[in-house]
Amino acid sequence: MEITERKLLTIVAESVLEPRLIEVVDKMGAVGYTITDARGSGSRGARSAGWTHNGNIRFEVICTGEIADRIAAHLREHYYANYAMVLFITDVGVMRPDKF
Amino acid sequence: MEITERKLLTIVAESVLEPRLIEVVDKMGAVGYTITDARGSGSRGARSAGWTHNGNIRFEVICTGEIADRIAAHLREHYYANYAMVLFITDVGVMRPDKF
Amino acid sequence: MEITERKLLTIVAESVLEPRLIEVVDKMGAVGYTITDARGSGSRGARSAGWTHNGNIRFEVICTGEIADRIAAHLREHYYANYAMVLFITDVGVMRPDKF
Amino acid sequence: MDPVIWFFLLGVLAGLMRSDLRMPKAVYELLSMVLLLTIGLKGGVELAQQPVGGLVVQVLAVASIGLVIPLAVFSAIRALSSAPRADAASLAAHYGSVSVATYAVGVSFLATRNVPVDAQLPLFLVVLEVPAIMVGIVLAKGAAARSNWGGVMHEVFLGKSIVLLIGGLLIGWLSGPEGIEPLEPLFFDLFKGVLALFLLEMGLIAANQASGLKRRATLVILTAILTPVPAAMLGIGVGHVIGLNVGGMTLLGVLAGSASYIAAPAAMRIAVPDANPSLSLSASLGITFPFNIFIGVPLYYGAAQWLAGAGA
Amino acid sequence: MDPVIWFFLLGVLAGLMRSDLRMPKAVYELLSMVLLLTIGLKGGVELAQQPVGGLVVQVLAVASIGLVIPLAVFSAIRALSSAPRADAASLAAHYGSVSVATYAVGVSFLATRNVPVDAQLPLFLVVLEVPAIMVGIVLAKGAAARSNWGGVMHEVFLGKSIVLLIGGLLIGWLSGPEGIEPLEPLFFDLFKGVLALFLLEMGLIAANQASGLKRRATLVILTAILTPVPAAMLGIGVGHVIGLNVGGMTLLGVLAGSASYIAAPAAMRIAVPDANPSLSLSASLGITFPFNIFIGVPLYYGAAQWLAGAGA
Amino acid sequence: MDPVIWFFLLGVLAGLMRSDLRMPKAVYELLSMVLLLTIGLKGGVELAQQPVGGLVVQVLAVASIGLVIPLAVFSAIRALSSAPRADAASLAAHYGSVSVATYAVGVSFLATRNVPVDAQLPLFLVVLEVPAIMVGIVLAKGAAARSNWGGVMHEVFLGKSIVLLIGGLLIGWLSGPEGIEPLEPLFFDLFKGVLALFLLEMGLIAANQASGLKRRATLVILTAILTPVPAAMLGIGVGHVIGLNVGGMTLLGVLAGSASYIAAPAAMRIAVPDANPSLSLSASLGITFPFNIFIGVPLYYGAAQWLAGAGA
Ligand SMILES: Nc1ncnc2c1ncn2[C@@H]1O[C@H](COP(=O)(O)O)[C@@H](O)[C@H]1O
Ligand SMILES: Nc1ncnc2c1ncn2[C@@H]1O[C@H](COP(=O)(O)O)[C@@H](O)[C@H]1O
Ligand SMILES: Nc1ncnc2c1ncn2[C@@H]1O[C@H](COP(=O)(O)O)[C@@H](O)[C@H]1O
Ligand code: NA
Ligand code: NA
Ligand code: NA
Repeated sequence: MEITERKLLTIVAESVLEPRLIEVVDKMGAVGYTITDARGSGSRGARSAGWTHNGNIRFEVICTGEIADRIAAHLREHYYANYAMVLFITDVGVMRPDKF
Repeated sequence: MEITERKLLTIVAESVLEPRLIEVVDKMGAVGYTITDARGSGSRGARSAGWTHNGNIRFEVICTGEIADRIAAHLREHYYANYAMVLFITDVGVMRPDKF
Repeated sequence: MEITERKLLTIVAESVLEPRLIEVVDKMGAVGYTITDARGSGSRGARSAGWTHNGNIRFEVICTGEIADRIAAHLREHYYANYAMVLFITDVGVMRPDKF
Repeated sequence: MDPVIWFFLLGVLAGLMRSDLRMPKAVYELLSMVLLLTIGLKGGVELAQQPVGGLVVQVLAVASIGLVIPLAVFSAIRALSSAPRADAASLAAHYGSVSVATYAVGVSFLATRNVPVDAQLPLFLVVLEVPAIMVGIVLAKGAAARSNWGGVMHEVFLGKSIVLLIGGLLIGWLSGPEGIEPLEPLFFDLFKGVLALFLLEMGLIAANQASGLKRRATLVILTAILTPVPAAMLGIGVGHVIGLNVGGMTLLGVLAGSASYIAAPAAMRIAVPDANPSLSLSASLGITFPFNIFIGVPLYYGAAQWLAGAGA
Repeated sequence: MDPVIWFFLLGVLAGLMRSDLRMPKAVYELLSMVLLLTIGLKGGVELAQQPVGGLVVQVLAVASIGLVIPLAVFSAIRALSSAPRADAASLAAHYGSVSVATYAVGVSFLATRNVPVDAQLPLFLVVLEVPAIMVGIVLAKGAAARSNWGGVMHEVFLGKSIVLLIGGLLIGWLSGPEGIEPLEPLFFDLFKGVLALFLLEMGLIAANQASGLKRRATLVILTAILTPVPAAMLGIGVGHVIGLNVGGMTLLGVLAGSASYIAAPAAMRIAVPDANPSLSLSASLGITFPFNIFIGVPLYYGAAQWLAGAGA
Repeated sequence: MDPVIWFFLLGVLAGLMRSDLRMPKAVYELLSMVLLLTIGLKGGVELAQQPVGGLVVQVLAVASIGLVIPLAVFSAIRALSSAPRADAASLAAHYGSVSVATYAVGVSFLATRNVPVDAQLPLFLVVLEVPAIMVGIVLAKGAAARSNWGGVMHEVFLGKSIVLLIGGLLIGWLSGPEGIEPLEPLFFDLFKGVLALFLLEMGLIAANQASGLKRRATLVILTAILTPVPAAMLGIGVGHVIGLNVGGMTLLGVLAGSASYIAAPAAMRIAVPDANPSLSLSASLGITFPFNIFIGVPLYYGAAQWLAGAGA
């Protein structure tokens, strides 16, 4: 089976950002995303999933390295200063490279 | 600590496929799986987690490269054409290689 | 964009361990974690998310390789024998290495 | 207008204006569980009080509605459009099966008007849920297809709605009116309130489905608008023949005219994966459901009254 | 004491002692949905029965409270502390907007004492929710800022609470008292029980917020304790001027003295991201909310009685 | 038969036939929260009305049941089987502690028969929950073990069920019958309906546990069947000695004969991790719980009647 390399960009951020992240990802040229609800803790303290506006989401995008860079740069510029957010990039293999 | 390489196969698919995926993974020789509920968007449009039959699941299997290939091939043949599904493979290190 | 390598340690374990894992990760020097609710199956049988004390959590920590090793060693020593638990390590790239 | 209908409208408006109003999945499931048990319990209690003779014949007659409608819908779509076999079969299954929410709105409509209803209607709801789904699968693949027939049947017969409806029927029947009394505050008194919340969510979903309607819009719209009335008339007619009262005829009409949006989609997705699921859902949820609760229910009631009067 | 208040205390204690008691998010959302619809429906039914004259003037007077309070809070904080502009503006928005849970406790308090309340109060609740949020945003950024004004307005006006309150008002108004009757078991009879469960969760959250209070604690505590009473007095005074009865004056005082913990935080997080969200939440949820339900509500009632007596 | 029991059977059947019927975790938690508060509130109101003398002595007597049962179960298992120390201790803790759902079924059973129950029973429920868990931990590890004793105690004493039961008791006691009245529609009128839904889920879980029973099946089955009756008789006897009425004796028997499936498993999992959790859960949920609600409750009632008659 032919496996092509792509990047998996994972963003953990406060859930209030969900619509913004969807917009950004779309604008930067990615064709899809996957979201799960999460809770956690980091430099901005603990964030529990229990209460409406206080949880995190775990936002994943499979895309080319170039798009991943663009999304990461945009988020760094616009969101890092004021929002709870963590971002990391993993190498993944996909079967339908044209899809991402 | 000794770390052995394995593959992490992640499948994002419509939640109605959950029992089928469990069957497939089992039949192909993997010994476990982990599922989280998810929502997302891709070539088949947006899928929200809210309503019963319309969400996604995020299905993970740690296994050998060989089993990962077998599962991926099976899914491609039987499900890609008609179902919302995305699949990617990551290299991971595990501590108990006999377990996977 | 400058990307630095870190380790992503993912632990899938029975949800009753959540407070213990938070303690361990904290004590070993990691500065954050992300948790999602999960279900799954492994050598200790199926674990469904439905019923209170019977689900799994998926616990992620981004940290240096050294801290990842320490956490993994601690968990192996104290939890592997008696608890449903799986642990794997992935290489990830992060943008703010001082954060992890 | 029955106030529960306003809740549906509220949901539709909130959905169309893209409000962040959303009902958690767990709440949706609680509400639907209570609705299904309520319908079952009520039917069971009534069956316990007034045993119905000739039930077997009635059940067979009702089941035949579930065979005739999907065959008719399938033939019509295939004759008049270029829709692929799988999509036509899936639409047929949806319209042959039934919608519990539409039924509940019908019950609420008749209760407001104090129209008595035959005890066996909840049973007919169960009877009508399944056959059309089987017909749809056969239409899509042929009866001999290598399809996982057992798995699909298991899914359909042991689906949540059948289990709760039959379970409620049996519990109501075994317990009788006095036995069920302590359960009434939850299952009977809250019925309309629960239905109102449920319809709010249905409105949100319907807005979503209707606005997602793009591919094959003509097919979807025509099927969704042209099917309910003739199907309901068939139901009312059969109800008349098997001797139902006006309320019973109305509800059998509602059942026949309604389209499934839970059991049928789930079964079709597995058994007929090449059918486009959003076609059937847009039709049944986005168009037929609102059509029925606003126009259908009063219309079918009028028709049942007329037929009962004409027959008298 | 109204027993629902004990549930709040139970939640606070459980939270402070770090019990594992937790309310699932879905349950919290169900309870808040029911509370909002209840308040709306009740108001709508009452408006249908006793149409209110001069409503436009009243609404304008009430809306002006939502402009005055945030301007006053902002000026005071900026004059007396070194808090950054964004934080002052955010606190101003929270205290100018309203808390539905505090309002519900006020309703429950008056109901226990059989004090009648003017029909238009739920409408005033809606009217007061939004303006202060806009004022807060303008204070933080200036009116001309390049901020995504449309998006924020959409979020505020189509937020869950506004949609359910207005929806409930309209449905209640359209259905009238008889129409709404079948919905009463869920929306009216369960009101206090639902409020009790809701306050249990509020207690858990408040304990969390209060114990999370670290940065700028003086600012937070002073704002949270000094704002409610004068704001409430303004509300009571305006209520007197526009001719409300004692119950109405009390509830308008409660609204003015309460601080938002749903609409304002969500809007500020997006529109004024450099404000520290935990400052405003600790103040409104951790301090002002308990202050109001224990001390504020009876105090405002007393003041309204006194003012009504003095005016007579 | 009490109709709520049918819901348990429905759940068991649906589970065994592998239906897709499932109750969301959030709904399960809502139902259990309401049940716990209902039991607490009811007890508190009754204690407020008829203060109970000699409560301290009664509490000590009841607590001693929670010490005797686990010691007896542990000794018997160790003497008669080869089960490891940890598993025996865990089973002992489960059977010494109590099941709220079984208690609720007992309450429902007695209510149907209009049998009065002493006011202090909900208090005894709280009293019996904890001691056996501590005994189990000591049996497994010795009292001096380096175990995280503080953490476990915190978890047990501040677990959800204790907090809600005690909270309910206090609120009921502080508010008294009139104060609690507005809460009755939710907490008292819906009791049986809530219990019915809860038992439906219990049935689904029990089916799962029973069918998961593989390892050490003989030990599990024998413990699960042989423990309840003698334990219940001890409870009934103690109830007689401390002067409870027939209803009180019955419920103390139900408590003693029931096995924990929430507090004990959670505590054991942390404090005695080498015990196999599925042994105790299969026994308590899969076998003892159904045994008690079908056979135990009526049997214990009969025994209490007989003893009360014999003593008279
Ligand atoms: N080291 C970490 N490993 C895993 N997740 C993290 C880490 N640090 C932060 N997070 C997640 O990212 C969210 C925001 O982080 P922060 O902006 O540091 O508060 C947290 O609530 C966690 O869910
Ligand atoms: N590029 C992507 N990155 C992350 N998740 C994706 C991506 N594309 C699709 N998905 C997920 O996979 C599901 C099915 O994708 P599709 O079959 O393309 O509709 C979507 O609903 C998303 O949850
Ligand atoms: N091969 C695997 N791939 C993915 N997840 C696994 C695997 N094995 C176990 N798990 C997860 O880890 C949990 C505990 O595993 P175990 O201790 O093997 O029962 C399971 O319930 C699964 O959620
Ligand atoms: Na139909
Ligand atoms: Na205010
Ligand atoms: Na016991």
